[in-house]
Amino acid sequence: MSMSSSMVTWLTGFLQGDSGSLNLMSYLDDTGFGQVEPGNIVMILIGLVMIYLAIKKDYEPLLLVPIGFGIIAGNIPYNPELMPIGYQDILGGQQSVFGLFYFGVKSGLFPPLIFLGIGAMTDFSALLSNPKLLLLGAAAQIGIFLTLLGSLLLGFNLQEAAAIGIIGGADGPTAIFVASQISPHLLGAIAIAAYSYMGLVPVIQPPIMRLLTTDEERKRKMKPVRQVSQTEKILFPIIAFLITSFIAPGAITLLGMLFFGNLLKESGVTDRLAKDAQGSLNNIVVILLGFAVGTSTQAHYFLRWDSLKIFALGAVSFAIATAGGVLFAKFMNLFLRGDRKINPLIGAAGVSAVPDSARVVEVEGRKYDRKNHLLMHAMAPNIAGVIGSAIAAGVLLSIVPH
Amino acid sequence: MSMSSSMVTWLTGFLQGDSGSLNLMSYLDDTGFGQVEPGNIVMILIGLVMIYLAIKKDYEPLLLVPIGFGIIAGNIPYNPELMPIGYQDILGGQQSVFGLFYFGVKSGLFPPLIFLGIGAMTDFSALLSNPKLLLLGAAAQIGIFLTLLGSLLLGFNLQEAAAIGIIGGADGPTAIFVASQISPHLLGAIAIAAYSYMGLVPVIQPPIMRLLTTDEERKRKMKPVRQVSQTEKILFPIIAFLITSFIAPGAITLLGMLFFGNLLKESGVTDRLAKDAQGSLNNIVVILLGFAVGTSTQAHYFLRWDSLKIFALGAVSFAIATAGGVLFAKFMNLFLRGDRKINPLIGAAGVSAVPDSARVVEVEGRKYDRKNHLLMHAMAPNIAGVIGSAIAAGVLLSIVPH
Amino acid sequence: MSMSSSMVTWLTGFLQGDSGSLNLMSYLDDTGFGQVEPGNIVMILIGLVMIYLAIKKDYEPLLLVPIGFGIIAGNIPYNPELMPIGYQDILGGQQSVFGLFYFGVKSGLFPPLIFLGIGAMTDFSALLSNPKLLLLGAAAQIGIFLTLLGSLLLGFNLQEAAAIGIIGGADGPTAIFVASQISPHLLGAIAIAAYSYMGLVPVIQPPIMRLLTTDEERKRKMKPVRQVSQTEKILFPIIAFLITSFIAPGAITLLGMLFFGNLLKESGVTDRLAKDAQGSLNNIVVILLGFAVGTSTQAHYFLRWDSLKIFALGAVSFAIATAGGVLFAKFMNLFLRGDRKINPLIGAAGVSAVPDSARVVEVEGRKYDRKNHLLMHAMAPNIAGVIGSAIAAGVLLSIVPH
Amino acid sequence: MSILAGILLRQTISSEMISGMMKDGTGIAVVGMITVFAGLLGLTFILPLLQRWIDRGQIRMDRSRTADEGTPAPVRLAPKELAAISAAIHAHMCFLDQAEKMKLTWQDHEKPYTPWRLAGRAEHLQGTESLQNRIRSR
Amino acid sequence: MSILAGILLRQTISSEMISGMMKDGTGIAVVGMITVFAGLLGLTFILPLLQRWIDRGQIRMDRSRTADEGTPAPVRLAPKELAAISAAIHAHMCFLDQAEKMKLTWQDHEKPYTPWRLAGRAEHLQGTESLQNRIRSR
Amino acid sequence: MSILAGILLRQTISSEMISGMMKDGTGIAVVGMITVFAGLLGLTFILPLLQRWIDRGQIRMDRSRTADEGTPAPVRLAPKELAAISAAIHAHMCFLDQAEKMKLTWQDHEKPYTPWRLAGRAEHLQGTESLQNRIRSR
Ligand code: NA
Ligand code: NA
Ligand code: NA
Repeated sequence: MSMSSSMVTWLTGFLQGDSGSLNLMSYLDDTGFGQVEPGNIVMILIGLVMIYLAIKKDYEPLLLVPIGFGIIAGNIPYNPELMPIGYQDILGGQQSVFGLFYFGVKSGLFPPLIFLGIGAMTDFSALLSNPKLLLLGAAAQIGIFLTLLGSLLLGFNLQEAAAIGIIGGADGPTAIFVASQISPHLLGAIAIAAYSYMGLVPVIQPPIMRLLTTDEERKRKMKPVRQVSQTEKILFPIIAFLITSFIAPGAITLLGMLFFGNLLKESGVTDRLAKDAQGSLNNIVVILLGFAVGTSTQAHYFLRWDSLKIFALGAVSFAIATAGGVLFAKFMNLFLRGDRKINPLIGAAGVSAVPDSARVVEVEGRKYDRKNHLLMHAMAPNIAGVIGSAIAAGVLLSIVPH
Repeated sequence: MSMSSSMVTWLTGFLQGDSGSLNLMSYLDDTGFGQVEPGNIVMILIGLVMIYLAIKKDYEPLLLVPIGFGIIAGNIPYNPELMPIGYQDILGGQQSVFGLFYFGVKSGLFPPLIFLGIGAMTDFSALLSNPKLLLLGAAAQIGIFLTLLGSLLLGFNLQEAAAIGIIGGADGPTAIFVASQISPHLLGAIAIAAYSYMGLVPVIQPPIMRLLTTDEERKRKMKPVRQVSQTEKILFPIIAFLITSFIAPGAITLLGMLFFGNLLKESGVTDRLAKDAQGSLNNIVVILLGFAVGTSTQAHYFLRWDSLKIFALGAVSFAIATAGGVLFAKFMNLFLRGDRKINPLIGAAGVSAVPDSARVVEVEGRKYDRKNHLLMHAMAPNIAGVIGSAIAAGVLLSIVPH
Repeated sequence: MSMSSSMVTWLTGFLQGDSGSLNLMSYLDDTGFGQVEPGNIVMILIGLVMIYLAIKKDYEPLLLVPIGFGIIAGNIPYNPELMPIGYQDILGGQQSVFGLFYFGVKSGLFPPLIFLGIGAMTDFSALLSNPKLLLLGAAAQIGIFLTLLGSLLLGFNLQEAAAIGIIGGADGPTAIFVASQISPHLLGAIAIAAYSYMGLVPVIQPPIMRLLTTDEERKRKMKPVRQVSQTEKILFPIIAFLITSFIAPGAITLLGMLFFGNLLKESGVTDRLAKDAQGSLNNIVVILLGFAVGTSTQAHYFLRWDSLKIFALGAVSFAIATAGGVLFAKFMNLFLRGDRKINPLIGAAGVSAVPDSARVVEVEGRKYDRKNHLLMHAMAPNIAGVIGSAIAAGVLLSIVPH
Repeated sequence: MSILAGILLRQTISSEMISGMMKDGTGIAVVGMITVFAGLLGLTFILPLLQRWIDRGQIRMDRSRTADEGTPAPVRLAPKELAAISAAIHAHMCFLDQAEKMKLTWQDHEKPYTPWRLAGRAEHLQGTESLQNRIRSR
Repeated sequence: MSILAGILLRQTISSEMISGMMKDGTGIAVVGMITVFAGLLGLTFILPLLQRWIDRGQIRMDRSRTADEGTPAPVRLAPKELAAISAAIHAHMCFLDQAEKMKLTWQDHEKPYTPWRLAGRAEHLQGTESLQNRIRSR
Repeated sequence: MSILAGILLRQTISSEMISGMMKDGTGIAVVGMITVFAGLLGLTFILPLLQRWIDRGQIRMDRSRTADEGTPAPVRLAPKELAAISAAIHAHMCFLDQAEKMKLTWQDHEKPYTPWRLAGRAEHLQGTESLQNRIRSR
């Protein structure tokens, strides 16, 4: 009896918060309800929008679902003095699990593994069939360097500007890799910007493509691509790696993994390895990379003026890159005759974003001639864009001091 | 000739052990035969029993085979001054491979990855169909907190007691996660206890279920579950994550991965990721986690009075949790009418141990009415039990200083 | 106008190299063209040859393609002061990605994971069916110890000699594991040597086999192997692990994983785990291990006199091991009667190189009697060779101070 | 087991209980159980709202689908039927694959049947080179 | 977007441009674009040489295969045909499997059908235990 | 190769051999070979015992299974037979799947066929959602 009455006394005190350090009110202070800040709510809403776009609109769902959920998980409020949860938390020597995931991003480990997977799933035939289209992938990289200049004008330093510029390469892993090496503090914003715009390719590119081409150009049909022998496909990754990496050693890591993956695919004797390079390993890395990038958008690190600038620059960058590819196609046409002329729409695929921008070209082309299939032609500049961005990344990594 | 005779002389000395530091006898001292202690034999036998139960009785083989073999591998005697083999050995800066595996346990990395897999393989329909059954999963968590109190009485400190209590959550990964954060020195014993009792669910639960229910209650049929729309399934992981993690931020890591996995499964656009989240990644982590937990039972760290206490508390804890679930179902029935009344057997599934305890309910129910299928109804409290344990873990991680 | 003329002035200076630190010439110095050394070219050619042998001749392509491409990637010249690219580069605290891959090699993590995969894909029936063939796998290990002595004579110290000796075990992962523990500075050369000779088994072994056997012996047919029960297959990995690891505790890590993998395969209740142990996990590790070993052959670390010596010793070592197996088979025949006599060709399979050396035996046997299938008989010494090398590795790890 | 539990309970119901560490322990237990119940109660109340909200949207589009259809009876197809269905699905999916592959690679894999390509050939014939393998993203 | 671009461009075309950090930036941009073009131009010139070199080898062996065959028309097989072909390939591959397994394990998996083997059995019946699973190497 | 081996052997058989580092080396070699043989000899002796022990148990249950059956001849089934068998097994396993899925999810996946679900649909139709995917544990 005395037990139960003293129990009641204690419980009353406990709930009112005067029973010492431990009580319901003090616990509530440490929950999300006590710790929440407006920034968290903003970021959670952004995460929800990303998930909505991914599921309803099918914008790059393999990226936006993990990133979107990661943004939510990274912005649930908590008291960082009690537990290591956020991606930068270390408490009593114990690193948070999100921090362990993020290590794969920060160390630059994940992007080359993704490139391995891309290599193991990409058919380079289109490019082998019509090598001159490679130049469209080169031209589109002007987006990277103009954005770099723009970033300098907006007050970023050289390292930051270089990392921001790479967003214009339209290549998530490349952007993450470069940022992790020379501007780790901007990594979150750059990664989110790069991936967001990759998802928004079907929105950003078409108006620019229409603006810069004539109706006749858009209807132009191209010569069918030729059959490519298996020997060419096997030799290509080796030769291409030697040439590009000698020219831009900073790209050894990215291009090495890309062409290594492609050799595994084409060699015909390592299918077992190619299958998991583009399957399990790729999926695991995509899950962890996307989620980790998402969690790195914790409001009090992420919601800054700089992040907004990076988003603006990213959009400009994509636009310039698209224009660069289209205009260069028109420039090349000055030197080409008859059925060798290029449909300048495929220049837009010179940004990377494989294969989304090539699909945009296909869709756009068929708006003007329902029987004009440009997809396979667009795959050549598209893949060249990946290689081109990696070379540009290599140049930046060797020139910009870090 | 002189060579062969001197060879003989040398060999004789060598075998007798007087040829310097290096000889057969000194080597024998460093083998298992020279280093063995009774504790090793005891642990190896325990490992063998676990493997037997797993293979012959099919008790959670995916856990008990790796753990059992890990126990054997961790208890083969060796001389730790010669080579880093055991999970805590570091020699000349080189960590043992078992230590590298164990890093995934100690750092808390593996449990969230397992939760990702569980999320990606679990259908939450049962729970969406009849949300009030969620409360049974809440009630069963009383096992955690009573065990915490019991552990304090048996002389453990607050951190230790909290970690031990989680065994009552019937959830291996949660128990490992909490122990790794606040009582790493008890991790081995807690992990083994949690997983052992998960394996023994078909032995522990039935008597308690029978003791606390009447014959009429056990035969009660429940209303069939309703059809759940895909939109509900997609929204559920997001909403559930927001609610539960705001209330218990300490559970962000575990619940975040659980619901992230489930979103990958249900979104319909990320099947590729869901497949490997619940496939390759899960299997790899299960292999390494189980084996690493096993190797952490090296006799001279593991065979202590504390380990026995933990095992005793674990059994009590499971019993209380089961009782808590069953009794709360009976309590809820006081407020429910007609065909909405709950068969209290499914309360026992409020412990986690997905889906074993739900299966036990099914088997038990059919002993009394062969046509009464309770499995789908039991899945609701069963999954709620996982969520409930994770919330409880979150509370402990934020309240208990560490 | 003034802008464009000053631009021209600047560009001229820029290209001529007098516009400050940043210009095209200085960039060219940092490319592969500026940094290349003869050693790089030699190594790249070696890599190309390996890829050719793998693809055209089907010599162990799962190893030689990754290693070959890794050699190329590791020998593309670059300026190590600008970016961390090579496997040993660390710049500003940031480790190169190739260095992160290489961690799996250097720490000894990858080889046991490969053994897990081998265990999960190997059927030990042949060995269970005719246990005395195990001794052939023991005899072939003489190659290890004679090579150790040879290495001492050639001036290597005890640690180095022990690591080099293991090449004679014909077992890539074992060689890497031992080298990583006691002679990390020779790891690259040892790994390349071990894997190269594993690929060259069809070239090295046949002449030795022919030299040491008579025509009659080569035509000898062996008794068909018996049916093995599943219970035997389940008990075997457990018992074999206990015996071998008690005798050679230094082999706990390797043999533990090998037999663990086999238990997963045979238990019948963990197929899900076995599938990924020998599938995804194995493929991922094979890709990273092979590539990392390749990148560790950077010319200025690799092209030394020691590497050549190691290659010479490796060849001798393989030859001795082959001879040891064949001769011991003939020795055993002195004690065996009638149809129990062994075809000494299968002794050559006592080196590991599963299942290539067993295939060589099959091919060789059928040259003399087209109806004599030795493959299944050769699998027994072949697998015993893996176990034997691991035991030898265990002995070396415990005896040789490190 | 139950004896130990008894001991624990008896010890728990002592006047010493609400003091020192046990006080903390009890506090934790109470906060813990309240939080667990709060979390799951929250879900219990929100899930029906969620369902109703979705159903409302559904009703506009399709009035017939909101009915509680109960647990569907396990459809027991004859093996023959299953075989037929799976063959049809297989054919259908292969066709989708073909279409999709056309877009991205414009040709099926044509590999020479030299001996050294055996491994590769096997994988290719067996591999389900399906939609999931298409390059969607990095 | 284009407004911002305009601002950037206008700012870029100022006399201040070729000085300080912008000078570095422009240098980087020029070197960068030159390198990107150099790399891809290199490929553009070498790939046709590669093709010609391979074709020359091919011609010696087979004069008919070097012709430019153009994009093959997507072959639209009837589902029936696809089913028949896939069944045939499956049978063929199973046969290869069988042959390969014979070599390495000398017997098919024969597993007792006790209840506790259900999980194992399922995997084995379904598993594509194919050539790719053979032990080739470590 | 054999010349180098010869040199090594000749050098090895010198009176210097049993001294210094070579002495250690020889010791290691002897201990090593003894250990390797001990380990594999141990297995050689225990495995037959194991077999006998298991057979004894088996004999009680089934006298006919212990006979030495020799290497089974590779069963060469006609492709037709293989196709029939694999279809039957597939149908059987699909049925098991269905049964198992019923237990855990009480309904098959029913997914709307909106365009944005194409990827998901493909995976689901093709995925072998088999017993191995059931949730057994963590
Ligand atoms: Na690009
Ligand atoms: Na629970
Ligand atoms: Na060997």
